[in-house]
Amino acid sequence: MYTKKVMDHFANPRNMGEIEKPSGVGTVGNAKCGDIMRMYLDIDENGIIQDVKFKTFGCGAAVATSSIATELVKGKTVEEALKVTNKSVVEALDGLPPVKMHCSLLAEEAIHAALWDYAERNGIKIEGLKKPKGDVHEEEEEIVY
Amino acid sequence: MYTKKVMDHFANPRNMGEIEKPSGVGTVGNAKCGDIMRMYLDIDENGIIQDVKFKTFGCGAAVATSSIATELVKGKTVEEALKVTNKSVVEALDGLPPVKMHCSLLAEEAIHAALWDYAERNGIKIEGLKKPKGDVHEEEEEIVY
Amino acid sequence: MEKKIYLDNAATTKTKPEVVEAMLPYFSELYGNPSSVYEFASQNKKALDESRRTIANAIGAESTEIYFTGGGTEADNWALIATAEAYENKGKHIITSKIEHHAVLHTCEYLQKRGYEVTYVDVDENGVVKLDQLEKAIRPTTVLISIMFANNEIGTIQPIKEIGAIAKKHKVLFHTDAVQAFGQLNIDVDDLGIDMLSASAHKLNGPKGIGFLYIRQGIKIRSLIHGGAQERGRRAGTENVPYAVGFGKAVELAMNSMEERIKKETELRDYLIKRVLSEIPYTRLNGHRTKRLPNNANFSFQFIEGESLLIMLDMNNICASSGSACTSGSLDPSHVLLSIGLPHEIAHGSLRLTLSEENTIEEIDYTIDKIKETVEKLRNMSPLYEDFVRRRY
Amino acid sequence: MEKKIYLDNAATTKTKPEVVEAMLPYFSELYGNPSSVYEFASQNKKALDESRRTIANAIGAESTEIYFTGGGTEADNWALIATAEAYENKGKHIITSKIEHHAVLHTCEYLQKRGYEVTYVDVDENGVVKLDQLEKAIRPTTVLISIMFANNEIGTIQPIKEIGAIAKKHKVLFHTDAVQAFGQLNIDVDDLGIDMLSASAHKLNGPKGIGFLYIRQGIKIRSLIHGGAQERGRRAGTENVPYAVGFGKAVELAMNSMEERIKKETELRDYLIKRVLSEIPYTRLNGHRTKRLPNNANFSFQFIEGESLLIMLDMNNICASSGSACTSGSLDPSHVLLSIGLPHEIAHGSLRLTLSEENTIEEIDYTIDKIKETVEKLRNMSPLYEDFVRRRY
Ligand SMILES: Cc1ncc(COP(=O)(O)O)c(C=O)c1O
Ligand SMILES: Cc1ncc(COP(=O)(O)O)c(C=O)c1O
Repeated sequence: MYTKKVMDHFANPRNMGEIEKPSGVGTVGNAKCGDIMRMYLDIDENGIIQDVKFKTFGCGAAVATSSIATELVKGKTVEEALKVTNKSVVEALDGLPPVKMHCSLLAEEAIHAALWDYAERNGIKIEGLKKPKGDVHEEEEEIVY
Repeated sequence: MYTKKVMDHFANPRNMGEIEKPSGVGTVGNAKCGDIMRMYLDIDENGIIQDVKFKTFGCGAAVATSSIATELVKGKTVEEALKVTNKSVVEALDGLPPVKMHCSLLAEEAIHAALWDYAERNGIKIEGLKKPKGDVHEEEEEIVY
Repeated sequence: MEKKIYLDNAATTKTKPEVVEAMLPYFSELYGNPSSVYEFASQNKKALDESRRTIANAIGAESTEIYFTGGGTEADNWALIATAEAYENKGKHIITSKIEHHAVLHTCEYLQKRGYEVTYVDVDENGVVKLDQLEKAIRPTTVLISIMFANNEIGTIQPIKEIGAIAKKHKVLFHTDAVQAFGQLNIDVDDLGIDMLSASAHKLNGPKGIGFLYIRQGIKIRSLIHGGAQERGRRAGTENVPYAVGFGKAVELAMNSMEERIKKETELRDYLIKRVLSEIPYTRLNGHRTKRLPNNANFSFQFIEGESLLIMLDMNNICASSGSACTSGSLDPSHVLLSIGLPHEIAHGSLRLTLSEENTIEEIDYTIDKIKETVEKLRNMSPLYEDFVRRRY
Repeated sequence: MEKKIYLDNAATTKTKPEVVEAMLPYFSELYGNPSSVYEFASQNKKALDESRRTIANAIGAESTEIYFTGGGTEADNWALIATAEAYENKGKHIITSKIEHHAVLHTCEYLQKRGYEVTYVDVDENGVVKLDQLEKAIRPTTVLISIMFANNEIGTIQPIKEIGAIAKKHKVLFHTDAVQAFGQLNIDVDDLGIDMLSASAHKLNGPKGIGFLYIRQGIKIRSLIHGGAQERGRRAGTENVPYAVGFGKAVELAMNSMEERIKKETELRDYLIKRVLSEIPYTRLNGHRTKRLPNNANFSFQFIEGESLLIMLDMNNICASSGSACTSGSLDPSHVLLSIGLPHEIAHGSLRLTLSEENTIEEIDYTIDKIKETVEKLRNMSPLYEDFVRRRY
């Protein structure tokens, strides 16, 4: 079902974890759909992404797209990072099953959400970047064990 | 599907053939249903069935019921022959498949038809014997090869 | 002969040892459910799709247009019922022929009870559908024409390409029951203008209980069997992986041997027909003389009844049929033979012999001898023959 | 472990070698069509009927009440659609539950599109159908109650006898989808008041693609698949003789081993449940603690998603499932888990392990270790877990 690349990124996710004091954080998706992605960015004063980490709740494709997305933006400028689309994510993974295409979109959105957070914190405006959709926590449900 | 008795009477039919100058002949059934039976009786002056022959167009059960019916009436008086019912035919064959039960009825009717013919030829009335149903030839169809 | 002579290949065929061989690993070793996510089961999904591709190639289709079913009957039911339901807004009229298999005819009767209208087109004395009648039967509310590729009893091959053209001209969907034709004749769904096609594995040395429906891309019919998302969401139920693999193997073998087989069987068939017609009087061949399945011969012997003939042949180790296997045991004579104009008593006396590539000339000669003997014996027993002879002299 | 550990026996089971053995002669040797008249084929009819008798005995039915189908799904479709059609004069209302298999639920949706009304009864937090709601749902127009014997995801066994009694009291027919229960639990249709029952061979070490519908004598439902007169005129299509024989063999084996199997599997299951619940925090068992299939365990691990878990287990050669096999690949969380009240993100993190008699305690121990490792790994990766931990401190 998954390509070798996907399986590799799923089994050995790159850049998984948190950044203590991030320049920006973005969380997208919601539990109802079964996928939540969070991206941490560490951006230096020149606008270069020095470090990136992710956390993901989701299927194999969700984990793999997050992982590859971090690789695609690491070391890039904010402007370059904006050009990382769901298409480039899919290509970098040698493809995704049709039912899993939404995961690549989510990865794109996660980067955008983290960049938006970075822009807000620094009071800057990034050309071509839109406000991300509502955060997951609004929809969270409670359960008693 | 068929009992051993049925198969035996089908493979080696008893009393198959014609009687040159019969005391009575009866033909029942029609081609539409796929079964036609003809019984020839040779009845002596004491009303004893000295000889009986049959001809049958029909399935294995039709042939076997005709054959056993001839055995059941041979040597009997007319009155005894009248008591040969479809039930006795089925029993004598150790049973028939449900879809083939009508064959035993036909055998009973064939005996009755031959007896009716005998009665008519001799201007006598046989107690308990009804006029047989219409002969097959009325319904025959034509075909060109 | 000691050995059984099997001449009922239209009823069913032997599952070839190679086919069984191909299926075996999928029972106790690779037994996973193809819908499962783990690697162990995904092998089965691959096997399923390979078989689908083999089948698609055999009729010039895409593998996404092939849907496995539980047999030819289910495929026929599906094509008719789901098309009727899906295109209700266009109309509720279906056209078929009088000589279809019961899988089509009884489904049509079912649909009639549900308020659909069905026109049953006549066939000529050779069993060929009357094309002018067919075209005239088309109404603005007609949604489907369903005409079989080749008849299971008398072997007549229908003018499928012409029917496909008529259907296209009037923008009506065209389904064909190719259960008897698939694996026996060359079929290209695009060339012939076929929108849906039913087939069954056990007619071409595959296993009994699997078939497929070809549904041309773009046709929006729903499911017949509802449930899980198998077969691209169109046919629910855990996939019969071993049989699907076996079906693929059977198709592969059939396609590879087709040309040779057609040649061999046609020769045997023509020899059989010639000897029977010339050596047994008051006999006719049913079905078209040349436009017939390479392995089919169907005779009517006047004055005798079919079942008796079959049983006597069986006593000589010859397996034959008097019509379609699924109605034997019933008392009605074949609707196909009545449709080509045979009177009842002739329709009752029919014999269908359907060959395989394994049959030999010796078997055929022996069979003809036994038929001759048996027909004579049964005619001597027949009151109809007695009357005929009397009338003649 | 090098060896594969198969813990998905609710999805499908291994076809037992004895079952394959029993089927083999019916492919290439005894391949005749059971409807044919000759002796060669009548052997197959006998084999078919023997298998039918074995199956009938297993549920306390008559063999004339067992009808072979192309699987459990077809049997479910048949029971629902044909009952709806046959009893239309009485009414057009059907009652079922919210946790049925899609074979029932999607068929109900299909019937709703055709103008029938369906009530979907709730279940409690253990997945047990609410009997009071069920009884209240009965109307004068209700023709059928269809409640599954045991759930395929969470294993909960329904109060079938009580439902049978309710159905009888209100003179409504009662169908049960026993696909998961047959061969695993003792079933007596008379004792339980069941009028129709569906089962599928591949859930009890038989082949995939054959099932049966039990129809109590006297119920006048029509066919789902129309055509030839097979299965006493109620289910058309050339009979799948090898699979029918294999099904019979599988049932024979299952009935002989049932008691022992229940005991062994229940012990393993309880051991598995106990260790998982005590060793992995934020975990719940789905389904009833005791009224559950002997081989079923179903867990939800908070903060993680099911497919990831499955793939990681697969990397360790463990075959497991997150729900029903036929909906995996879809994005919706299980309707069953939502029906017992789980919120979406918990429903997404569920794992179903279904045992066979072949599983060992070593396999279970290894599996639990791997689940622990994987759950921890995925939680470390999970933003939901991160938030949870943050909020706690
Ligand atoms: C409860 C239940 N009903 C019906 C089915 C469908 O059975 P089949 O896959 O044999 O069609 C299944 C399993 O797939 C099931 O678990
Ligand atoms: C023309 C035709 N259609 C349909 C069928 C039904 O196929 P199956 O028996 O595989 O359901 C048959 C044979 O039985 C057939 O000959």
